[in-house]
Amino acid sequence: MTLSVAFRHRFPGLALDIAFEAPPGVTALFGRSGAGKTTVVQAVAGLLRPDSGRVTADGSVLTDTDARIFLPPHLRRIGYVFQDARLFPHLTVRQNLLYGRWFAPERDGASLDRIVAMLDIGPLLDRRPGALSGGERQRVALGRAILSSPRLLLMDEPLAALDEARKAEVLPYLERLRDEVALPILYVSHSMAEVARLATTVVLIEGGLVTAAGPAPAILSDPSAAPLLGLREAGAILTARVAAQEEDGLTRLESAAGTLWLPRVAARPGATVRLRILAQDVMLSTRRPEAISALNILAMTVTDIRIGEGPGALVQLRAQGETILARITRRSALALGLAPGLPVYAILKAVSVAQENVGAGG
Amino acid sequence: MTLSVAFRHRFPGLALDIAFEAPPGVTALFGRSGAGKTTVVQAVAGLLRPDSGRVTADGSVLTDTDARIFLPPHLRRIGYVFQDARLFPHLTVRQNLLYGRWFAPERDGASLDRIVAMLDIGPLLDRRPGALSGGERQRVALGRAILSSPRLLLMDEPLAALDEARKAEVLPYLERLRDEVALPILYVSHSMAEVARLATTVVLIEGGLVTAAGPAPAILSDPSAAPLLGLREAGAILTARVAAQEEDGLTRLESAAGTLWLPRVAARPGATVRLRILAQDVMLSTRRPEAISALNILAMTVTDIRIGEGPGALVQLRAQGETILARITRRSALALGLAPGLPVYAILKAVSVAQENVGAGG
Amino acid sequence: MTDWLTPDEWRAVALSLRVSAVAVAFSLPIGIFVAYALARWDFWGKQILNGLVHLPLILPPVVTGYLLLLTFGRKGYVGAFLDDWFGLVFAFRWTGAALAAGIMAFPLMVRAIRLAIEAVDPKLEQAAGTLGASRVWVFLTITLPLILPGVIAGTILAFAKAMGEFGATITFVSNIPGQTQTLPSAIYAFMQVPGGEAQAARLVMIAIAIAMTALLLSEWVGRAVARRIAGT
Amino acid sequence: MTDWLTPDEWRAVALSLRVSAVAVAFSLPIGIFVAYALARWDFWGKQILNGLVHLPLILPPVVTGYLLLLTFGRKGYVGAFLDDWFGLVFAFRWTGAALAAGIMAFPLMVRAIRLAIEAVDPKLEQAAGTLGASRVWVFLTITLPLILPGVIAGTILAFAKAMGEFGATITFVSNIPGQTQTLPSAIYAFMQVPGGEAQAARLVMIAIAIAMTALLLSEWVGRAVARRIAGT
Amino acid sequence: AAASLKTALDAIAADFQKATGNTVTISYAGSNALAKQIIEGAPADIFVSAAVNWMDEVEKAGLVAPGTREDLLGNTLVLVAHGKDAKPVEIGSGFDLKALLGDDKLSMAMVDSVPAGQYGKASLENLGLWPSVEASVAQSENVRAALALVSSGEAPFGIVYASDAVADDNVSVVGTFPDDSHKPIIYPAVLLTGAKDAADKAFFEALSADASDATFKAEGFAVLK
Ligand SMILES: Nc1ncnc2c1ncn2[C@@H]1O[C@H](COP(=O)(O)OP(=O)(O)OP(=O)(O)O)[C@@H](O)[C@H]1O
Ligand SMILES: Nc1ncnc2c1ncn2[C@@H]1O[C@H](COP(=O)(O)OP(=O)(O)OP(=O)(O)O)[C@@H](O)[C@H]1O
Ligand SMILES: [Mg+2]
Ligand SMILES: [Mg+2]
Repeated sequence: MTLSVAFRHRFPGLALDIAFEAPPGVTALFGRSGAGKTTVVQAVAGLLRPDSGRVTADGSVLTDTDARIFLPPHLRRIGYVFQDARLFPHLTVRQNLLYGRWFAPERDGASLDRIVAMLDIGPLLDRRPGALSGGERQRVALGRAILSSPRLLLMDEPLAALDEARKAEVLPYLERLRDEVALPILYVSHSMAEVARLATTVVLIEGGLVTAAGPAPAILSDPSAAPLLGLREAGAILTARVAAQEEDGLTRLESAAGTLWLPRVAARPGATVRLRILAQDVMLSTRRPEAISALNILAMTVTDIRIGEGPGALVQLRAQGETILARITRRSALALGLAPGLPVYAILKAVSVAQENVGAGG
Repeated sequence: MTLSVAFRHRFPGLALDIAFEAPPGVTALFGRSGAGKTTVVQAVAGLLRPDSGRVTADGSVLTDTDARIFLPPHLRRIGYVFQDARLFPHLTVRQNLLYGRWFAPERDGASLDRIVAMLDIGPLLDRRPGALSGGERQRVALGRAILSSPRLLLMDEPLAALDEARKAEVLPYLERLRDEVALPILYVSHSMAEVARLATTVVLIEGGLVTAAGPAPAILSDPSAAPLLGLREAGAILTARVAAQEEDGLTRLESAAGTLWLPRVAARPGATVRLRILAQDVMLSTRRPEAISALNILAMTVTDIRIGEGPGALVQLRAQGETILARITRRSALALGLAPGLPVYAILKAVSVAQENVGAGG
Repeated sequence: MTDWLTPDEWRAVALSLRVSAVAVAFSLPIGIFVAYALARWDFWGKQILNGLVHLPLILPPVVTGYLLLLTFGRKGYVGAFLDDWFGLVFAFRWTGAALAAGIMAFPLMVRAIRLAIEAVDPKLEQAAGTLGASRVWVFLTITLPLILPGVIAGTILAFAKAMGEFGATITFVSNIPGQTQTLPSAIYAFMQVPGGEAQAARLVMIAIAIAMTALLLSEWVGRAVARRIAGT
Repeated sequence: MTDWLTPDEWRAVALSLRVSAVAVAFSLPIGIFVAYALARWDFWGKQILNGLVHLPLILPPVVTGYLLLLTFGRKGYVGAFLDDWFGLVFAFRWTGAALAAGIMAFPLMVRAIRLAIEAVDPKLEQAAGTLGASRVWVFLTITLPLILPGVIAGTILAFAKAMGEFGATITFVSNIPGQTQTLPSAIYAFMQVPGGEAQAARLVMIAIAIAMTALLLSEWVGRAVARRIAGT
Repeated sequence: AAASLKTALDAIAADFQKATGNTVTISYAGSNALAKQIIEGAPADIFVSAAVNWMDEVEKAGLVAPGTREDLLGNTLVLVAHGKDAKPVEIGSGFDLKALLGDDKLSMAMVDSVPAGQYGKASLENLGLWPSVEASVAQSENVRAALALVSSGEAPFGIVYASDAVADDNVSVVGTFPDDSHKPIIYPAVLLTGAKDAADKAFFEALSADASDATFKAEGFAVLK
């Protein structure tokens, strides 16, 4: 399903002028607090009537102010995980979870048991929302939206209140929703790690305007977008095929740029995965290093160097069409004599690619 | 001020038995969703009357169920940033911010202008909470609590809804509250980065029980605590003195373990800073590496190796009494023949120590 | 027990209960609807409707009764119409007493329910909408359960008022024992004759006992509902 | 304008306004206090207080008036006490009419305010507490502003009821033109004579006009307050 | 029937029921309300009014069975005082009611609308007392309420029907207004056009039967015939 959003809306203090296309997959809305992300999501859900504009899903019109069309929210079949959980206080957790079921046209969506197990909310089923912790509430809200069998899922910072362990459990499930159920997702998050892992498309919003939009690998490995995303989060996405699960717990992956070993990747040999390589995790050397603990050494060529205001430099490297970014100090760039065309070795620790930065290929 | 908390409380589904001391500084409560963190904070604030127990601050009793003492919240002078902002809907942002002022005994606390500037909420002052975004609301709640001139600050995931850029702005301010105003803070967070940067003391809570409590450096660099904290977050805290601000934007730091160069650290030469070195950012080599982009190479000695269930190994290194942790693959540990007593070089990229992992020394 | 009330008095007690119960039962759905309309919709004539609802409160009950007599009496326009088409007669029947009680109690009921509706967070209703619930379903599954305390309050106010209503009732349907003589009418009749005060006092006690029972019941149910919503 | 009402009738209008305004003004603080107590506190005799508050609704107004006469009359215990100690006399004074109107309107006012209080999120009050506000301050700065819509609703209900109150008033302070003759008493008097309906109708119109003005005003203020709280 | 007749009529109806087996249903309310209801089609067979003017209204509406109107009962107007044994007074043209009252109120039924009040006002006017006491009159909704004010001591004096004063222990009759000072107090009774039944007629006749006279007299009414 392709979602197309284009609207203008005026709040005292902020004028929004938004236009983007969300192809199938996960579209991440990324931007600072107050940029207008929630407003966009509300316009898609039908909870906000924009001053003017059009929202269509696969060609069917959801909102069109010119044609005076405004499909009410309950006919849009759009699941919405709110920033503030908004659980129904008078219903138990189980009733909250099953609420959308009453109205869903088919009943073959995700099963209650599966969602409950995934979100680890089994012991809460008979409680009411008033007796839940903040993170528990958010998990129930997530389950409720998924269980309503929507054809599009809106998620407004669904994982912000969750601890790392919970996040690590929920993220693969969202990937499966994206890939197996082919459920398109509009995802608001402050966490670049989440965005990079899940997103097929990234939309950057600043002060009510879309400043960049496009496929996730392109946006995330564009050195010019790095300041927007936060330098720490700059990185590139590498596509690799799982070659073998080796017996000491590592997974061998083959990418166009070379062979990589990473801690166990949960995928069968032959499967394609996306690896997010953070620029700050990549070290460069002009000589092949030896007797070092890093397992992954890729021979690449420098294609671009951006020296910023600060002490850092962002180096773009290519090998066989794959791109990665390396963030090093300006001092090192000068010391190593880096220049476009220079062959270098990119050094990457196996454990640097965090589990959350390995996603099912999409 | 020293806060001493010891209480038992029973919820259907969870029995809490909590006891810890919070010395001056920031005490971080760390634990999974539903572990009981908010409950602890509420017991300290006086919003929860525990089944039994005692809460004292500097010897003065706040709660003592045996002596039937229960100081009402408004006499405790404890600022509380709630997980759900809880702004007053009928008051403007300015009135919300100044609410605590009416009741504060002295008026020499943080000034409105300073807080407003720091939280970047100037344009919102005349709005009402209903017209704020999620992150804006949380920032106002933070400002409101600080402006009430409390003698103890409770923060329940105050930064979860903020983007990285905002977090980076707010964290130094919290450090200043901790160090300059000497305001003790009880801090609930899922983010190990925040905890490691701010906390002087860490309390780990699991299933209603305190599983570990103590000074932050000790808890965070204890390899046995690593699984609890999340492997990714394992690391150690290094204390260093700022030696010089060099002209290419790097800062030279002298630690007992050797010299380090990091991107500009905001501290004057001579100041002491805390560096959080993540175990996964440290590479090991048995030979001094050359022609490499990493600037920081420390000669150290292996003191401990823990091989986990998975493909990883956690290596503890020492030099001149300073400890750091390195997380490498088991395969590399074997290949390099690591064993306690072996001298190795720890390699650390300058840019790996993220700004948020450099805190004012405390 | 049966001794100290005459059969007519017992009938008055029973009738009062029936009249009040029927008045409340019939006006409740209408009251909820009107309260919802006043709280949530904007439409032409909203303030006129609002005024009409409050009218029985403003007018002396006798006037309300007289207007009812003129409208719903057998010679009144509406009364004649209802009689011809539906065989529904209000004049001098207990149904008329119920109509009068219902109308007199209506403003109290509507206001209580309206206050409760206005206190419901529209964000919850929106959330239900995104889960696929149409407006009607949202109302039935979210709004209605959340306003239950208000509905209970409105119901008990209306019931109490209906039990005590007298001026409009006696003016509209007169005071016919066993047919339209409610407890307050019976009390009135005793108050009108020398030495009737003691008799009236007995009936007053019964009225108080009934109303207090209903009140306690409503408090109890209301608390249970509120506790459910608070979630503990 | 002055032509079509006699001076006595004008005086009845003015008196009704004064009686209602005073009744509402005096009962408002007490009403807020009682509503708060019923909504938030648990104390011995709570249900008795609750029942007492509802009593005027349950009893026929004449009975309430009679009880007032026995209690607050010059020979009544409370009345004699107030007269002796404060020189406060209710009998045959407009103050008595205000007392009767206030008491009759009290249950409506209390219920509306109580509903509003029950709808306030205690979490906001807790938050105010952590910021240093004592219970009283929390009430004044948080609870009270948040229940304003309910207070307004209670006030307008009470005002309307006070404007329409008749049975208890005339029984307690009788009907002395210029002193205790309120609009409803005047209307009642006209209803008692054959052919007086037209005269009564004029006064009814005035009563309606006054009450509608008050109603519209209250709706308008209520909306403004609600909009402020909704925050847009 | 007018509400003030309740005690007497209840007794008569009970006797009638015992004698004939026919049940009598009596609706007691204010005469004005009853008259309006009858005009609006109330299913009544017999109407006993406490006021002549309301009976006239019903008759004007053509609802009275021709020739059945009769003046059933009469009543006298008395001055009552609070207390069991108040001093009797002489009511005549020289009677200084104002001095007797002082600053206190004279309790009456509504002087312009309720019959007892109208009769009372007429009497006082005829006796030349009205102008001096007009400002002191507290008017009640009906005679019973006026009596209650005297009974409770709120007003020291009141003007009520003799029939009302009999049963109250807290008041005493201190004087009777001359019959000629006001129009005769009459309770007219009629058979309405709606009455088809023989039993209706029977009870209507029973009202004026000798047995009934005693009952009415016991309640303080005067029987007119
Ligand atoms: N009802 C409203 N009236 C006026 N301004 C509003 C309203 N709702 C939102 N805004 C403003 O519009 C801007 C965008 O709000 P929005 O909720 O879309 O931000 P966001 O990107 O979701 O931020 P966050 O990450 O903090 O949740 C904010 O500055 C907010 O203050
Ligand atoms: N009023 C209550 N009644 C019953 N159980 C409760 C109540 N309040 C909290 N709990 C339960 O107690 C446990 C601890 O709650 P708490 O809010 O302290 O968790 P937390 O550590 O703050 O979690 P989170 O990170 O998700 O906010 C949770 O499992 C919660 O469901
Ligand atoms: Mg938002
Ligand atoms: Mg919590």
